[in-house]
Amino acid sequence: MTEIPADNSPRRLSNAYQNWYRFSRNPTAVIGAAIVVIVILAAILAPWITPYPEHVGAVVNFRARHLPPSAEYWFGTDNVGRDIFTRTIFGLRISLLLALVVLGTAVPVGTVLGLLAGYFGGWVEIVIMRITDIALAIPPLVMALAVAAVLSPDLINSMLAIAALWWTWHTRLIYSITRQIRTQEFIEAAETLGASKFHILIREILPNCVSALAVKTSLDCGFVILVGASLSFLGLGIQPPTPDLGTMVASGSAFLPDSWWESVLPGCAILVVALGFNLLGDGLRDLFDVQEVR
Amino acid sequence: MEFLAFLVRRVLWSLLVLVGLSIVIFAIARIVPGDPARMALGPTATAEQVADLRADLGLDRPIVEQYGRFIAGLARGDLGRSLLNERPVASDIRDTFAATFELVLFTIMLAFAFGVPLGVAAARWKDRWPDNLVRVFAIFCAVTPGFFLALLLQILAGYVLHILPTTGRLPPSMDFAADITGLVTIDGLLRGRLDVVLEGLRYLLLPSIALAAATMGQIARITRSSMIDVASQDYIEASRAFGVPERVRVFKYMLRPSFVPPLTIMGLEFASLIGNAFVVELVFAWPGMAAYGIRTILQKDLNAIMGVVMVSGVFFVLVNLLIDVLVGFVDPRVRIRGRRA
Amino acid sequence: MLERDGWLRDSFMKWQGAILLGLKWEQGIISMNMPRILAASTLALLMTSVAAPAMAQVVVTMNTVQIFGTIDPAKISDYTDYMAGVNLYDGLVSVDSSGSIIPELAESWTVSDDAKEVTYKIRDDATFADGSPVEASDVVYTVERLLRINQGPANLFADVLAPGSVVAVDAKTVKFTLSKTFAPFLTTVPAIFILNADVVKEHEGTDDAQEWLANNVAGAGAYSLKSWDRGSQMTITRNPDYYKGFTGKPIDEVRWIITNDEATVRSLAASGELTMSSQFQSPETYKALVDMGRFNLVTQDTATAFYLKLNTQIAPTDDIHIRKALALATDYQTIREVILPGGELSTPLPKVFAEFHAGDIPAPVYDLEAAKAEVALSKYAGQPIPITLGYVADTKFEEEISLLMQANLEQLGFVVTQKADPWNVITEIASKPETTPAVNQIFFGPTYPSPDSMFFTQYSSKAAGTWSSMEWVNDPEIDQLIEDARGTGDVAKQAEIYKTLQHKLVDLQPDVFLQTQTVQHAMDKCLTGFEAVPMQSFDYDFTRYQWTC
Amino acid sequence: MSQALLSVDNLSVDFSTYGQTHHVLKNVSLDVPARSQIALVGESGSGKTVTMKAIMGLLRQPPATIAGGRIFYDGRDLLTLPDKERLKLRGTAMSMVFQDPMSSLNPVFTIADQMTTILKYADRRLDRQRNGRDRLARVHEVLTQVRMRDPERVARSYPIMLSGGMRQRVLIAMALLSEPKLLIADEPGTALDVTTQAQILKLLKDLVEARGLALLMITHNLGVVRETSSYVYVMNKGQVVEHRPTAELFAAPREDYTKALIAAVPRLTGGTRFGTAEVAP
Repeated sequence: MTEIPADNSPRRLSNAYQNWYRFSRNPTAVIGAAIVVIVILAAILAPWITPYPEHVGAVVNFRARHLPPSAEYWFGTDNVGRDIFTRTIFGLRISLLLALVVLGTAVPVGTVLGLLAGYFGGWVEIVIMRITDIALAIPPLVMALAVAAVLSPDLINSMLAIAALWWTWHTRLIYSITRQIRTQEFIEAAETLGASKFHILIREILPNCVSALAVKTSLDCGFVILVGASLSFLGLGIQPPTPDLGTMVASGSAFLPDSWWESVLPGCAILVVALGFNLLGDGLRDLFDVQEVR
Repeated sequence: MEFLAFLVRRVLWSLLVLVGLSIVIFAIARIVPGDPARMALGPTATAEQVADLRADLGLDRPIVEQYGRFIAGLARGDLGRSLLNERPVASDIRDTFAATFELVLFTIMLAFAFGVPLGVAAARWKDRWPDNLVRVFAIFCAVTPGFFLALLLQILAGYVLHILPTTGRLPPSMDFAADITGLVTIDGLLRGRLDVVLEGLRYLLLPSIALAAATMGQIARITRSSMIDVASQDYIEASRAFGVPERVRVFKYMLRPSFVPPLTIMGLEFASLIGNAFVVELVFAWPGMAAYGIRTILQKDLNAIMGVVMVSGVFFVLVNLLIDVLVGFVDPRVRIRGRRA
Repeated sequence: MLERDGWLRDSFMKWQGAILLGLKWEQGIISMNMPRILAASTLALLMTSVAAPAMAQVVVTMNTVQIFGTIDPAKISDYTDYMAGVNLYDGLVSVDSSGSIIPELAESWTVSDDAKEVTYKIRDDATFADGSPVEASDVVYTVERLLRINQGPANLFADVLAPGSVVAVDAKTVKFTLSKTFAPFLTTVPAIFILNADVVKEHEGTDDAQEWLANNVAGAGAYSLKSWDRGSQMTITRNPDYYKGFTGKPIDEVRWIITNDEATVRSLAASGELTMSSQFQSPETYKALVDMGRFNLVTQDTATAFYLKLNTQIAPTDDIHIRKALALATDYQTIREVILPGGELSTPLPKVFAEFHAGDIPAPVYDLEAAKAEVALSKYAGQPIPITLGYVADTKFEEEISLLMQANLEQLGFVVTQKADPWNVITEIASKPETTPAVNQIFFGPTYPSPDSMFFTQYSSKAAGTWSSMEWVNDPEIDQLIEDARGTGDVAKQAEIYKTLQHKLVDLQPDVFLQTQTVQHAMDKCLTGFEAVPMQSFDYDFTRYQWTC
Repeated sequence: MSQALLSVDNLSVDFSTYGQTHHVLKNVSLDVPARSQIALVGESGSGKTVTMKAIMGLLRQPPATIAGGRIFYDGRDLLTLPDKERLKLRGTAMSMVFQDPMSSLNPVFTIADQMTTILKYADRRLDRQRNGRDRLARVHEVLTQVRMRDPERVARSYPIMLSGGMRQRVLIAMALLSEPKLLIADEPGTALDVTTQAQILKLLKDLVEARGLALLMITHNLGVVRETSSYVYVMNKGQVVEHRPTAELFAAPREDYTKALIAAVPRLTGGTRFGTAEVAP
């Protein structure tokens, strides 16, 4: 099939405008998007916007240890006298990186398998969907722990382990959408016209999954970050002195309740990031009216 | 009868999942770099001792035979011996599983006991302030990391208010062995020890709240949307036209069909609930399987790790089977058609 | 299941409206009063503890940071295992706080002139917990079983005892014949916990009763096992018929709660459950406990030394100048005063071994300029020097020390990698020089009250490949000196050799000698009796404790 | 006018959504005399469903408000009646036959459960004493009246186990449970195939005639009107545009709208000429 030119573009433009308009009138989405944008910018610009960028490294100042939040140290200091605000902002980097790596692996893999299972059915469907059933039975956190334990306890292994289970959710999602679309008339029409299976999958079905994928991915960002934080809380995070939010909560918890800021404030940072992605996902769901994604 | 067929299919299906799970776990266990036998014996062991242990563990056999032994062991409930303390893994897990089971059971009860009414209230006063409150509450529940909530609860209830115990399952000074079912509260009841039951509940409260929050938030959300969905159904309007009071409509005609989605979600989310239990048990020093799992994982106790993951998977599968039965019980469409709507 | 409405979409818009409307709650669907009252009263009930604090018995609850691995006397090896072992079992002899050997089941012993034969005379009234008498045959059985299983304390006797070398002279006399002169032998005997042979044989099975003794006790100890939940607790109770009897107000029951979580320890203390803390709490926790008013902070110097073990086989610590630079770049004072309280350590041997300690060696100093000069002398001078600092994961003070070291070393041109590993991983990487990090924070205390324990285990090439010898010294001269000291029964001569050894080791600088460990326990003001003992965890023998209230 | 069993007098209903007010019903008047069969016809959006809901007291207020008019049943103005009194009428003296047999029955309860529940609360409202066994007997009785062959089995069934026609008959039975005087039927059978629909309509007509009930048939289908009613009201855009005896209306429709409706009726091929008719928001 040849493309139908020109006619599309003005409609697309107005679509984009319409979407933007609806988006901007949706407070959930706007707040979520604002949080996400601020978090990402803060992580990227961390060296320039934090008061003590050198505190991500091995800086010890035992005279300034366990200081409560003040104008000088917004989030207080930790057990070796480093600025927790600086370390929290830098800690966002690891969280975002984790989400990027996990979803960067899980989403493409999950999407492709979901498309295949949904479109071809038969043995392909049985094999793929049965594997997802198996993967669903393993808690991602436990899997990550186990893999990290048998390999070596570091963040990369944990990420891979999470990614190895996470794709199943995307597969299930894309599978159910594909199944619905497969029987619709425009697919039948394309098939009748002799379009290749590849064409149908990529040009006809995939675009119909995009909005659901966007919603799911946004929601998942939040949850992957939570799982990652749990892992580093359990001691499978990145090696010190590199700041990592989950690790900060864990090490700060030894000084509870007196130095509450050492664990509570980084913990709030995790919460805010997860909240941002969740609100954004919820907002997008309203916007696209995607019902398939919980 | 269709339902029976449905259940039989689900059971067979679950078995297949378990076989797949065992293969995954076995594969993970065999990609370990280094020699499990060497790891178990420590650096001072001689090559001869290592070879002995390898033979003992069957590590020198072909991989398929090793898997066969693993499965045969599983079927007998034998998960091998801990590489570190040589105790049978199965008995260690049995000892600790009861505590986890009690925690999870209580957590699910909490999640439903609060999630469903919250969802009902939100749907009943849709778009009014109770609804908004529930929705904000639910999203915070969903995005608060389990370990963080656990810590916050520990500070608040344990240190600031001094009202609830923050660690363990029972006061150390309390002499009580939960040796009937392994569940402190149930055994307390069976033995007529009301003090034990009350203490058990006090100790359960904080960990289960920390663990329940995320699930409860989900349940409230799903209950709300499914109640709203059901409320717009013709049959609810019909029952209204026939003069059935609102109380009956909400709590009977709407709630029951609305119950299926939260149950289904519970099943799907159960894996992440177990995952969270690992963190929560650690924070509250809850002597459960999850805490045991963390310990063995950090110590690279291979057999124990495999056992813990396997048992988690089996737990997941069993809970989902149970949920299938419950869904069939709640929704005759499933029972009659023999499949989920 | 399908969440189709914008479930937060309107909440923010409507929020304001709801507040303006005065938050009017529509008429309830059902009467809320009854459930609410029920819920409130249930909650109130849950908030009040029903645990009765009053107890006629003296119960000591102590937290410990590691799980008990095993209670089989032929397998116990670490500090925590011995904590249980020393209470559940008795040996022929024991050790006091000065490191002297004191009688336990044996009332006396004689040593032959060549120090190769030791004969113990067992007390007439010595009985096992089941009331049966302790006899020489029990000792023979215990040692034979220990050598057969060849784990745990067996390594202490590997070269000196063979099957058949222990014989019962009569019912109450037992003779050990050593295959060679081994001066520290007498100090290793407390590690042999005597088994009730008759009972054990009943459960021998095919595995020398290993399975049975993993969960059961058959000894002569003052306490017996009451309950043991591997992951969380162990409880032991006093045997009223203990053959040595008790004086004063003894401890009736000891409960160990296993947790390494500071918050847990504090909440246990706050709720009145805790009697005695472990020795591994953070300064903040000790302070919090003391502030509660019920606890004393009991501080004692020990024979345990805290080292930075430097791997002498890999770059850059294979260079003596780098090792000297590391020693000079260590801020001993900050570590001792801020991070971890401790005593001065100037040689590999703590001052507790007074007769053997080389007092002429000055304490190490912190001098970054001198350190720079040493780096300049090394073969790695003039380039960034990568170095790995290893420590035990989740140990707050070790992480702090490691960060402090990194901050100082980066000023000297080192490129530092931190490596936090769980303890069992450390034991694994310590088995090869290539996997051993350049710098390792390690505590080492004598496993028997003899300087030999410090030198042989850490520096002899015969003991290479364990976490206690991560220096990989492998120096024939040092090996020889250690053997010489073992081979002589003459204490003055031993002291001479040990002092020479210390000088050599300080010159070689295979370690940064950080400090001696000061143990601290927060102890209930009513509990007395803790005296540090230079052997394993013999200081938690609860027969030595008293309740004074 | 006051002789009629049901009499709607100048009823106006407004809907307000998003700050805008729509006049959905404008001065609607209609009479349903006892034992008569009246039809209210109009396409979707014409206001016939709102009229029906207003009569049954099912309008949700807000968003709806009754802007004016009165509704008399048996001489009493329903709109001024206390809630409790009105509830006594709903589902008992005046009852409804629902349109969609597939969605108007609760899928997770048995027919008997749903019907006895309705009966239980009807009894309670009317202070009737009846125990569970008697209620079930009544359910069986009504099911027999709607010509169910095996009423016990039907009662035990879940809706999913019954065919569309059977479910529609169950819906009729539900309406008859408390022996109403007025039956309002909302396009019964439209969701079924033509043959079944014809059977249902026949059944309904027979029942109404046999028991001397008044029937208000609400429909968009003039074919149904012709079959079931003697007098017809035509609604368009919230107003009654024409009302006459059925035979007269078919013989000589006055309004263009009615003509269009009639022209649209018996097209077997589907599709109507009527697709352009305006639809109220």
